[in-house]
Amino acid sequence: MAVPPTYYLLLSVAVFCIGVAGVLIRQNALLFLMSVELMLNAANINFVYFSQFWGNVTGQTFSLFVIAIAAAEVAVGIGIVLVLYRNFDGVDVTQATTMRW
Amino acid sequence: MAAFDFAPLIVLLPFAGFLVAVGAALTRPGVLPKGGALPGIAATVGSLLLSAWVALQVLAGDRAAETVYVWSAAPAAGVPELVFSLLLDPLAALMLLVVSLVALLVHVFSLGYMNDEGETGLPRYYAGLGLFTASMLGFVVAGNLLMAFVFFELVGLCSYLLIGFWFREPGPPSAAKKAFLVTRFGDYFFLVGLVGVFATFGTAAFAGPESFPVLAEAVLAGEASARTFGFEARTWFSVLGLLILGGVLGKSAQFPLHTWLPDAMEGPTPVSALIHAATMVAAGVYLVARVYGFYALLPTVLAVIALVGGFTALFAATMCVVKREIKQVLAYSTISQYGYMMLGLGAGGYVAATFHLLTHAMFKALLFLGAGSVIIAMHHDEDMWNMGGLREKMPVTYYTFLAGSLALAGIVPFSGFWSKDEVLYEALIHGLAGSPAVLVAYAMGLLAVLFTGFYTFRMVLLTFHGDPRTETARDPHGVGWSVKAPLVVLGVLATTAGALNAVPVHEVLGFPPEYLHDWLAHDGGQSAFAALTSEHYGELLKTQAGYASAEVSSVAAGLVSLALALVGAGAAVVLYRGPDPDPHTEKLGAARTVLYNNYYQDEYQAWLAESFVRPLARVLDGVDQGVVDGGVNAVSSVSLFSGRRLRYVQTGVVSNYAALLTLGLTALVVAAALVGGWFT
Amino acid sequence: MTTRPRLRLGSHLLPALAALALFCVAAALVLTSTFGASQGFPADANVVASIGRAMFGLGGGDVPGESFLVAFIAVALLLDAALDGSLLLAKREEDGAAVALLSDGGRRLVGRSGEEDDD
Amino acid sequence: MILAALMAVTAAAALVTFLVPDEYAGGAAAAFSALPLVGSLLLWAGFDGRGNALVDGEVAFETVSPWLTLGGYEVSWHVGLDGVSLPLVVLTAVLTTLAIVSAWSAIDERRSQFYGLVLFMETTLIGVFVSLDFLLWFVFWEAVLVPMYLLIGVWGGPRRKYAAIKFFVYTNVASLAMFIGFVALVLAAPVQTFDLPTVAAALRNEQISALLGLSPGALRTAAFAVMFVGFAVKVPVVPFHTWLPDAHVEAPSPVSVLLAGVLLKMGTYALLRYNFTMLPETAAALAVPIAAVAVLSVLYGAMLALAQEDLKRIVAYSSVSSMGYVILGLVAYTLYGVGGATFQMVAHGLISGLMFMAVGVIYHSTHTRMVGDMSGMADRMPVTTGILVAGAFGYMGLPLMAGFAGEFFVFVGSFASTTLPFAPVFTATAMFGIVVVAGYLLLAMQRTLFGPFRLDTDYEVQEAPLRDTVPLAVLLLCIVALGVAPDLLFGMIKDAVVPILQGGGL
Repeated sequence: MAVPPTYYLLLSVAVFCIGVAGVLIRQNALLFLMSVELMLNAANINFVYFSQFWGNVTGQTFSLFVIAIAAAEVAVGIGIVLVLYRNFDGVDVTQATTMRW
Repeated sequence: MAAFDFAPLIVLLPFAGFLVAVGAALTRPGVLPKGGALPGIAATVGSLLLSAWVALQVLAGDRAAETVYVWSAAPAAGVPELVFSLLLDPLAALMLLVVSLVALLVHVFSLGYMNDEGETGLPRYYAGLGLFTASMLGFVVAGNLLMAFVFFELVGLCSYLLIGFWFREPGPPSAAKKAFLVTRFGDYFFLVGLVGVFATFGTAAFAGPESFPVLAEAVLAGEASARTFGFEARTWFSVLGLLILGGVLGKSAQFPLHTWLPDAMEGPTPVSALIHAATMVAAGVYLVARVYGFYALLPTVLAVIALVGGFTALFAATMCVVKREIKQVLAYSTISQYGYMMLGLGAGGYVAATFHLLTHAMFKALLFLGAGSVIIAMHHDEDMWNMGGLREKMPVTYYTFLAGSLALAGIVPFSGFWSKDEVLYEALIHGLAGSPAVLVAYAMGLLAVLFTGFYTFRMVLLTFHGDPRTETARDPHGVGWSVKAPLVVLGVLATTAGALNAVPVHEVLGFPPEYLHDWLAHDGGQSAFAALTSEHYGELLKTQAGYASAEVSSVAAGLVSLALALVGAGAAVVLYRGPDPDPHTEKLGAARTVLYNNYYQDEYQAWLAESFVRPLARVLDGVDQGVVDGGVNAVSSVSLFSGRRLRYVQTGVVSNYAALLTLGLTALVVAAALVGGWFT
Repeated sequence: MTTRPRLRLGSHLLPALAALALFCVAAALVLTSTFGASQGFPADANVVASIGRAMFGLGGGDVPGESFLVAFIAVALLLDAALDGSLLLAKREEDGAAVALLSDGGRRLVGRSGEEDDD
Repeated sequence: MILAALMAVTAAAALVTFLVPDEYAGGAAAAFSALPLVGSLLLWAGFDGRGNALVDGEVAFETVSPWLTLGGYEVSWHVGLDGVSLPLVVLTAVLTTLAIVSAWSAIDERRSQFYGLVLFMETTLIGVFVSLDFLLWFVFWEAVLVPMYLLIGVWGGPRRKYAAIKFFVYTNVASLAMFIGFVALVLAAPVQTFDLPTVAAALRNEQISALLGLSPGALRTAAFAVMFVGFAVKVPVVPFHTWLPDAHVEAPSPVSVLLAGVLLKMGTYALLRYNFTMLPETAAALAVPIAAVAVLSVLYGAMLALAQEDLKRIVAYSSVSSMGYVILGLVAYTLYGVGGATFQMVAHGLISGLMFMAVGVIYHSTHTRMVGDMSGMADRMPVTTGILVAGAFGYMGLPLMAGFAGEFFVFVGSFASTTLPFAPVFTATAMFGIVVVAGYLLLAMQRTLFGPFRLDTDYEVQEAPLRDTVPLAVLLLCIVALGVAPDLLFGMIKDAVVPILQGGGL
């Protein structure tokens, strides 16, 4: 008996919402990046499961791409964090408000 | 019809002179000898000769009313065509002669007044004179009201340019502005009237069966219809007549629009002689005479014309009494004399007014040119109290000036007597026969004769008699032939022109014939022009305006006015003779102050312009900037303000944006679910 | 000084309610949805080989899939660009040389927080 | 095709001018602008249209090719000329060339961009006047704003940003209103196209359906009102005029020439094409309020001009005044009224162009435009003064100059109007403007040009060079030529106006 789709989806939603909560609560840019990883992986769970569900490898292949893009995102993200630190003397995202108003 | 074929050249020759002078002004100075005077003189000689030829042709019985240029063609039926047309009839031919003759003489005189005095900008001066002559001649031959208005305005432009000739001084530009503005105010009414004539009759032609005076007559007789905008026909025509009269009052300097003319004396004296005495100012009166067939239908308007004329004649004459500057005396005297012409027209004396127009052009041009000669001699000092004793030094000027003065004062047998007398006679006979307004106007005109005699001889005595009162007057500057020749020509004409129409003499002796009456009375056998004759006008005055004639001897009436003129002149001689006359008018006290300040007419008009209109404009400007533009800026400031407040939504904190995104997504999903019924 | 994670409670946690709300909504959706039967992979299928074939667009894998060659190349380029971009961002502007994070030993960070304490 | 070629050549000239180095840009732009000028004069010479393009006329140089379909509504590239639009195309070409020549002195930075934008604007202006499809027309109508915004905002005076944004936003909001009004009419009318002649025929001759809860009659009235307001901003009609003085004061003189000379005419041209051609009954029903704002514009604009101290503001407000006559002529709905209004557009374009150009020449010498800062300029700049005086008299409506012809036609037409109640009263009141205009122009001339020479700025004043005075003289010649022979243009205008009036009136 296979695990019903609802379970996978609930897991994925939970992981995604934990990622969202991380973005909402924390102020550290590095933790932001980690939270974003969580959200991406929530998507990956869905991809992989539905790949199996439809009997098609497209979903799995796509999850590989997502991982690759997550790597790219982290690379750029860390670069931005670096600049953020340099310009605002910290990695607190709430400090970087120069461009408002 | 040979002469008539060349008639457009009468206008175009001086215009060519204008173009030559403009060209000279634009190239290097001195490119033309005499500063461009010679082309102007040649052109006016040509115009004069052609005018004479035209006059001969008219005398032979020819008349012409022909379209020379279609200004705006009619693309559909029932739409008026706007054309320029020539109307050559006795009145126009007479006026052509007068205008081209005076223009020629003034051109010649300018050689002495402007060239010999070393003025700069002479091409500009002669360009102005040329354009003026062309425009004035164009006005005279105009065959419809539109063309008349066109040239009416153009002579106003030339007047502006020539009054302001000495633009580097503060006075002339201001006077030029005032002259144009006041006449423009009159022209406004003229233009409304002109447009109204088009709207009412669909044409503005002067002559022919389709002309508007003829149509108006037919409408009043019930034989035709016109669009009268809900008014009774005669009422509406009277409104139109009064509107056109507005232009006349402005141009002919009649009360209350007379104030510009004395200021216009800031211009060069030959200009004053040509424009502000003999020709342009006559344009208004000429216009009334030109459409007399229209005015003769409207007794109310005629009464207004007569009253305005009589009042202006008296009113202006009183102001002359106290003036110090010779040109000011002549300016107010000009206003007064045009008042007589208006009186004559209003009283039904079409021929009389035309006659006075003719003689006045001669003697007033003469007086202005004489004054110009005196001014040259006095090194451009115009104050009569600085003159005196010039009689011996400049006899030609003295005798011609005296001839002009006698004509102005109305002393027999000089020309002014005959024409002024005839105007007053016409006013008397029509006034006595049941037209009280005309009678009142007559009384004012008669009283003005007394003043005229007085101020004329006061001027002559102060200028030429007695001992010289200043060094300049003891040793005046000499004048050349170019000054004297025009004076002599005009002097002869001012003395003799009365013979054209010596009505009292004719009444007593049956001789000489009343040339001018005959000239203006007949249509030369061409019935198309019957509506433009004084015979026809007399008919209209009787049947339409209800003018009757009382039986009064013209000799008796003439004697009354002659007696008054002599009394006035005699009073002046008594008061101002002797080597060193006293300034008697200063004894008048407060009355003199009022007179010297022109009844404060200038003051109230200047007050209207300076203290009413301009502050009103400033208030409106404030309203515009504050309220209208303020409203616009208020609308924009609403968006600016709300934008300034709303931007605080953008905190710049990533977490806030993320929270909003999350909440937004949640809300959207919930909304979509509720609408889509996913939870059922 | 040693630190260990502490759970800080307080109003800064309030935004998490939004995440919670999202979870509730999504969970409700998931729970109310119905799914068909899972197809699954064939029992003897070589899934990894199929993924590789799909990724390079070779075709013929045991499990059906689409060709991702273009996406693969695009992602490769993207990674390359991201790497270069991160390097560019990390560079110091003055000398153009890549320098390590906290090259000043974190002194400025410390100094800045010290200033804040004075406020 | 020839119109497309004309516009393509102008647009190409604009592009090339952008690339020309600054020092040659002026000459190149003048040479390029001669192409559309010659082209438009050739169009004039070869004009064979009859009647009105929107009312069953034979349209000259017509091209139609389908462009796209929007929700079942056909949009096409439909261009052509009739007696109303050709004079405005010629006016545009003439004024652009002269403005470019007059900019040689006035503009001394970013020249190639300046001239490029001017030529680009000429392209769009020609597009406005030749388009016979609503959406095509609207594209050009909006496109005109862009170069004008930049020309004011980049090369303008101290408050250029304020003026440019005010101009842009004000006219753009107005365009939006107008767009909504017209599209509503098209949706309600029994047509499936934005082709103007088709729409005009439907609106003039057929019933329209209700829309948005408005009955057909109410829809016509509402659309007319919204479109009138939209165009009134452009004209501008009091009380929507306040952007104009600001824009004129800040814009450099050559731009003012085009703004007053051509851009304002877009508003009255559109009023004629849309409101008064397509909705004549509604126009007649609303005649009294429209005539009232026209008279108000004339007198109020003139009074405001009297209060100004800045020469450019004087001319700007007098433009408001003069455009009031155009509105009066349109609402009179007679041959001389509508035709005279169209003629007055051209006449005012030339005369106000001349005035702004002459003020610019004086400003270039004195570096001030304030009336109180100078006097006696005639002493130092006689030729410029002479032309300025002539132009001012043209503005005052001196006979035998174009302004008089336009105003006189309008007055004759509006006095005799049967559409407009109390037409003589409105006309006579509006005509008083000719006195006020004489008042403020004569006063300003007396104070600045005449009297003893005085200048409160530290500049050496001498006669302007030929390259400044020749454009002035050319304009003056055009003004006099049109005043003496108005039928040069008025003939074709009358021909194009008659069909609109459905055989009515003077």
